Amino acid sequence: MLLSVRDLEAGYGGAHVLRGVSLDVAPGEIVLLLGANGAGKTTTLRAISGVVAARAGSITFDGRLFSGPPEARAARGLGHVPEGRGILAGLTVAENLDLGTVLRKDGAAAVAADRANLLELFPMLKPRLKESAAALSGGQQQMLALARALLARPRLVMLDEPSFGLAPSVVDELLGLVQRLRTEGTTFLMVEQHAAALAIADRAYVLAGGRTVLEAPAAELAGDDRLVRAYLGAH
Amino acid sequence: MTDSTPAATPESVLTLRELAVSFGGNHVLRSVDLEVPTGFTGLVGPNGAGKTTVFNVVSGYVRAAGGDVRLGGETLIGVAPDAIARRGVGRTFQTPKLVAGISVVENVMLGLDGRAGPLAHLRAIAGSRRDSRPARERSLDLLERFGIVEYANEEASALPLATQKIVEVARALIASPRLVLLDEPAAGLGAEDVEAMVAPLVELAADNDLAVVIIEHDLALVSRLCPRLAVLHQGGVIALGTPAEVLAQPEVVDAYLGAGFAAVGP
Amino acid sequence: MLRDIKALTVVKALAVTAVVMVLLTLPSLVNPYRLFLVSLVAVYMVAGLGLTIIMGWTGQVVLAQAAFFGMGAYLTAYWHEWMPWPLAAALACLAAAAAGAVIGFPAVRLHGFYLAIATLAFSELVRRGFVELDSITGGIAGTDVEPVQFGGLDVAASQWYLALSVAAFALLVAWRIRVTSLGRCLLAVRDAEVATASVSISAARYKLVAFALSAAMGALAGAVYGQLQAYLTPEIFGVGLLIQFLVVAFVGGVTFLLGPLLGAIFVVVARELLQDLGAGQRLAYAIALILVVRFLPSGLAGLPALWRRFRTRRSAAAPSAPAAGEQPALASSGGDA
Amino acid sequence: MSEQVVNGLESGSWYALMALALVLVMRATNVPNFAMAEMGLFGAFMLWTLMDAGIPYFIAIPIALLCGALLAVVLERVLIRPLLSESEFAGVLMTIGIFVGLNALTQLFWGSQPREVDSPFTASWDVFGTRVTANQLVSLGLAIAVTYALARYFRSPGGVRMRAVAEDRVTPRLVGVSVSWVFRTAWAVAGVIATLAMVLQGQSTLLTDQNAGSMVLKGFVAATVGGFTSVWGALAAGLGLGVIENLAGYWISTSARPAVALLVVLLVLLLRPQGLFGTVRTREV
Amino acid sequence: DDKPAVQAGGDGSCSGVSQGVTDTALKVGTSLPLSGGAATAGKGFEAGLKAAVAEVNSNGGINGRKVDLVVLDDGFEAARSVANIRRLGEEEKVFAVLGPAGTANLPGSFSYLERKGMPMFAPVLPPDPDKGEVWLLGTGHKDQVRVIIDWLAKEKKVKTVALLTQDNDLGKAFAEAVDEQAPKHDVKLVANEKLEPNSTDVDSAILKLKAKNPDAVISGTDNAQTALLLKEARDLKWSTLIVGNSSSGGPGSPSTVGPAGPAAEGFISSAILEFPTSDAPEVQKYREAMKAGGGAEADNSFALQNYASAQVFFEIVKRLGDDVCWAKFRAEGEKLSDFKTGLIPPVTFGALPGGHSGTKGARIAQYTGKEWKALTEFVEPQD
Ligand SMILES: Nc1ncnc2c1ncn2[C@@H]1O[C@H](COP(=O)(O)OP(=O)(O)OP(=O)(O)O)[C@@H](O)[C@H]1O
Ligand SMILES: Nc1ncnc2c1ncn2[C@@H]1O[C@H](COP(=O)(O)OP(=O)(O)OP(=O)(O)O)[C@@H](O)[C@H]1O
Ligand SMILES: [Mg+2]
Ligand SMILES: [Mg+2]
Repeated sequence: MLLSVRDLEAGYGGAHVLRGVSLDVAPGEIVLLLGANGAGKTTTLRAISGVVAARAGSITFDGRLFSGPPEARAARGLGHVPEGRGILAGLTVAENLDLGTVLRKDGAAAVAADRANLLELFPMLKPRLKESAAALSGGQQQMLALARALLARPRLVMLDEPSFGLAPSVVDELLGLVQRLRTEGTTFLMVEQHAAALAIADRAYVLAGGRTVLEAPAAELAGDDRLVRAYLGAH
Repeated sequence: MTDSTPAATPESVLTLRELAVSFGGNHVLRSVDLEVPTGFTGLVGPNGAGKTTVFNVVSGYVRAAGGDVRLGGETLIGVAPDAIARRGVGRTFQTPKLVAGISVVENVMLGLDGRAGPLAHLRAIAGSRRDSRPARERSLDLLERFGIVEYANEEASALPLATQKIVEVARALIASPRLVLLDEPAAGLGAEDVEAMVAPLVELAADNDLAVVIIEHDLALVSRLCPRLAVLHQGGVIALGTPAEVLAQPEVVDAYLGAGFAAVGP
Repeated sequence: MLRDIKALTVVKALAVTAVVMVLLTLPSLVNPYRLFLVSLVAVYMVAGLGLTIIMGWTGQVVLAQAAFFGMGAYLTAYWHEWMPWPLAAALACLAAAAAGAVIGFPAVRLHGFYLAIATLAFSELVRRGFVELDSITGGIAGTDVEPVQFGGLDVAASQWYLALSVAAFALLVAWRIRVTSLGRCLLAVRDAEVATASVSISAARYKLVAFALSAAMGALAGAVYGQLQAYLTPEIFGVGLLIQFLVVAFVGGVTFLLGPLLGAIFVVVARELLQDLGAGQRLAYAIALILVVRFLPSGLAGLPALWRRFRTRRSAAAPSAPAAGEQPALASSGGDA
Repeated sequence: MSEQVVNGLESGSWYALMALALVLVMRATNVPNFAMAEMGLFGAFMLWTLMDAGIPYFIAIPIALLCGALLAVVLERVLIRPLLSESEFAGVLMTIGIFVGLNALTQLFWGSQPREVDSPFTASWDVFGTRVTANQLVSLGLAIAVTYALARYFRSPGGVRMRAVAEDRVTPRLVGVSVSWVFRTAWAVAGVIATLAMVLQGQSTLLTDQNAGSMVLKGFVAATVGGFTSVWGALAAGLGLGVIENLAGYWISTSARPAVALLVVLLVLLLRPQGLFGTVRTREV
Repeated sequence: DDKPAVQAGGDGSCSGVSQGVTDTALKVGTSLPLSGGAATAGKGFEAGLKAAVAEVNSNGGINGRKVDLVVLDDGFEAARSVANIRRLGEEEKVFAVLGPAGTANLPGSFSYLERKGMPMFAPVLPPDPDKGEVWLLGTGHKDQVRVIIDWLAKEKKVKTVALLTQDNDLGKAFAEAVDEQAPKHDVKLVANEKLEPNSTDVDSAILKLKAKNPDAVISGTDNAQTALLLKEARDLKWSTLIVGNSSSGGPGSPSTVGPAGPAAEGFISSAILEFPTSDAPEVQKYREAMKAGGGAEADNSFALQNYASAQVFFEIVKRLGDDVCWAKFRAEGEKLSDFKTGLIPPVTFGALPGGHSGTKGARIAQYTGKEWKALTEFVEPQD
């Protein structure tokens, strides 16, 4: 397993949100995390990346204990596109992208190539590179957040509702990209309510009340009308 | 349909005429013409088409470079945003903007507080409940209708995102506006949450002759909700009509839906 | 209000009665110096409440409270020559509120640190004004303040009842503001300024209201302070006093209604207790301040919440040791650009 | 009058340096550091102590700068960083606490006797009837050099990281930006710059425990007028402030001097809310 | 309690209210700036008092009463100074406040002292409020400057003077003195440039002074600013007479001449004390007391000043005999005449108005580059 979470508990101040989350992600998989509004999906991702402290349970990455500050976890190959995008409004679009290259050690040429590829994928960003990232529209910011995270070339990418605010055509392209990157060896853990996501995922976990209550192959879930209606937007 | 210049008809609540907006040299809206009658109107278009910008101009947050915005018969150009709200325009934001330090019900009450004049504030400070009691009751009522009354006394910042969005919709509705602008209200919501928000919205709109403009990338929802759909692209409305008509137009598919649309679309 | 009291448990009611009794009979319980200190607590609390309104609730970093405090002190002392003290104080508050609105008018366009520096500059300029206006203020040399004496009471007791009633009044007003529509509007300006216009709230107008309210509170405190101090010089109303007020407001917890009370107690009591340290007391005071901020970043009023969290965490952590390492949470809400 | 201008440029250089230190800390960690000058003063007093012990100026200077940096780094690590997830008010109050504490410590260690720093820059020249001293040239030169270096740095990847962290302390870490690195670097460099400012002031005048209070105020004024985001703006504002102060003393009255800095900042902000060289945030909704 | 003031008419009876005295102890207190902008002075004042108290106690106290000294720090802040005096009166219940400092801070306590009836002895150095409870020793800033001007006009034939002052009470006193005294000698004030207290930014003010080319510059600033004036004048090769007073010049001690270095040679200052370095027997006794009592270096004129004040205070208390109370203190104090300490000019008190300023004169001294030398005896300003 690339990522393995056992009985994870976490919360905010007095609010105990996660009460026992367990999940596994194998290398090269696309795993979906589903659950009702407020079930704790976002909190799970935050606990994995270290933004929220785990109060109990264990997280292992690559077979080793996963702990330390978020930057240390990022350095071990974790990418996280957070809920709310996390665009830095004080920086330009290009500078936001540059942040994604902090961990890249494979030379300027490789980085430049990746950058060009991602800009090809999100052409809207290209003419805006020198502008303040705050000026971007909601969907454009989402693209920027995705591009920035992918530019770091993480081994495991956690996407918190990547389709948020994206036009249908862009969602298509995004999901296509996820599939393509997976064939190149990248692993994905996605919180996503877009029905189309189920089509490209291998497995899915369902979260309820801060616990994992169900794990099943994605295809199986896709057939379960009740579940689809509960957790996925029809889109 | 693309270049029809709509005349102001009596039932049009909001009328945009040749609306233009630019930021620096970037002409985001070139000439937008749109009439919004009571009931639901959908506004879709690719990312960065200027949908949110249209809302920002109508609600006074962004200044138009040209053209006109009329609510009822009166122009909104040059009117301050809070005054526009007082004239009956409610709106939500693409990312919810609730007040973190107060409870959910108080957030909804806020929709009424701004209307209270200095005297009402003074009365309340002096201990009168004349205004606050009905305001609280109406707000709780509204939360009840949206099915989130159990959150009424929680701090707004601790709510899950979807609930925050619903609270914001309630806040936009509480002051009985004539026109409500909803910016991607369903994004990030699961099917059940969407239902919880939409059903009361439809009822309220019908009961109060409300005009609702809704920006939404969830086309199933838009198709279901809106008898009229406008597609914004390259600074203008490129298509206007029923969802079925509009979404079938090749230029809309090209600009907005993408090739894969057929595979997963409705 | 009556209803609220009814809702309290008997125990709470008794405790409140006891506290009120003690406050009312205080002059016969403690010596005049301690009475002076408690009066000082009341004065600092009122000035701090002004900061709670403008900074804690409205979120505007305004560093002009020392100036408004000084205006209250000087103007009340000056007008008191011609009219009863309460009227003089009320007029001084009005004048300070007007001054607050005047500086607020251009300042509502400023944000964050720019506002802080602009208002700090304003405050220091007002203090220089105190130096220049020597017909009212006595200039650099200073001016005596005519003591108010209520029939039959000595000066210290009179001052105490003055301070007590002003503090009670200010607290009551601040509480009513906080729980009513005006308070919600102010908080909205702080937490969601961009959204305010969409609900008909004019952020600029409410900032002005907050400026004026906060200035008036500062002036009210200053009016009583003049009585306690008995002699006013412009040097009193400098940056040092401002820092004092910031400590009052923030050590207590700047968003809490009772925060300024706790902060004022901290300032006065710490000063008193540290007095024995002689030349080391400034250092000790700084260390006390640093420790409070370090371990109670949201102020003394955050203690109960901290205690609750400590208890829940202990019970949560009890069954299995936290393997992922208990490191501080970075965010209470996600990164939201 | 030309001498007033030259003197103004000298004190303006110190203000500018202090402003740069403040801007650096602000841009990297979003903390308005009221203790900045006090930290620099500690370094300056270390210089005095070292020289008092017989160590030559040019050996003592790097040690003193290092001391200033070290102090800043330690205080940041121990007292500021734990408050990062708290409201920004906590950070402000903490720097005020540090300001008072350091001031008291300085007074306890070094007393409040003014001290003389024997700088080697004692030369002075007559340039077209105006006296120009070596101290003045050194001050101005260093201010410009530091500004140039910082301007370069802010555009480099490291600078981008700093600005990112100042704005949001969570998201940048998700892509691997080390907050500790950013904080340590920013505070260390700011400590050096602040020490430089206080040393330059001390060696041109006298070193007293009272030097820091007005320095930090002037630094903030310059940084604010400069717009907080622009280092060249901070330099221009610092120099301008020094010159305007002196000219106001010359033309109006020296008793007006203290008010001038305040009036300038008030007027500038009322006319241009984002400072002279600042930029406005583009989009809010 | 604010007891009705003892209407000390001076009949010498002890019927009124009093405090701080037992058969074996006399409690006195003071409030000093031990921290903040005037800490050097404050610590010096404290050391002088402590030495005097230790000395008197080691000799068995005053009439068998040991003196108990309470020192409070006010950080040179008016508000804390006021609070401290009240604390001394109500909480510590001292008999008298002895040698507190703060020209601008102390007047805030006068009305309290008056209500209470408690004496404040030898505060440094507020203007005389003419109140029965307040006793001044040490010639005020204003009279010192008047003496300086007399001397400059007579001995140095000075025709024009300029002032460099702080923008506060100190500076104000200097300006008033020049206004009063200069016309008497046909001396013209050609400039008065002001400095921010505590600021070391003095260059522009000095350039302005130099432009007016006065015969003498009188400095009403602090020690650091006066030292900077000396240094800058030397750098500018500007030879004019530079004069300070007991506060800005610190005559007898290195407060100003130390930091000014070689530039201090020839610096002139008025003095209201003997020099701490003098070998007069009383000063030697002072230095021994300082050594025994611990505290700051004995060459500190601040310490000497309060040590001297304490001698006068102890003398009055001694004359009270067994009955120590406020009413009698005032009566006895006002009888003190031509009392010589050898440290300050002879002390004479009398009835109000005016009688509570115990010394009047000042002397002029000069720094030779190595040490301070008195140029005149203690003289009073010309009326
Ligand atoms: N900053 C916070 N402080 C306190 N409670 C919080 C905070 N953020 C989230 N919560 C609570 O934690 C619970 C889980 O929230 P989380 O955001 O993880 O849910 P989610 O499954 O991602 O929901 P959504 O689909 O709405 O994004 C919710 O009940 C929410 O109220
Ligand atoms: N204040 C501004 N400054 C500069 N550019 C802006 C500003 N506001 C909007 N824009 C630009 O205008 C265009 C339209 O933005 P808008 O937010 O209206 O798009 P949108 O249709 O709502 O897109 P999305 O579906 O992604 O939210 C975008 O390219 C955006 O970058
Ligand atoms: Mg979520
Ligand atoms: Mg949008």
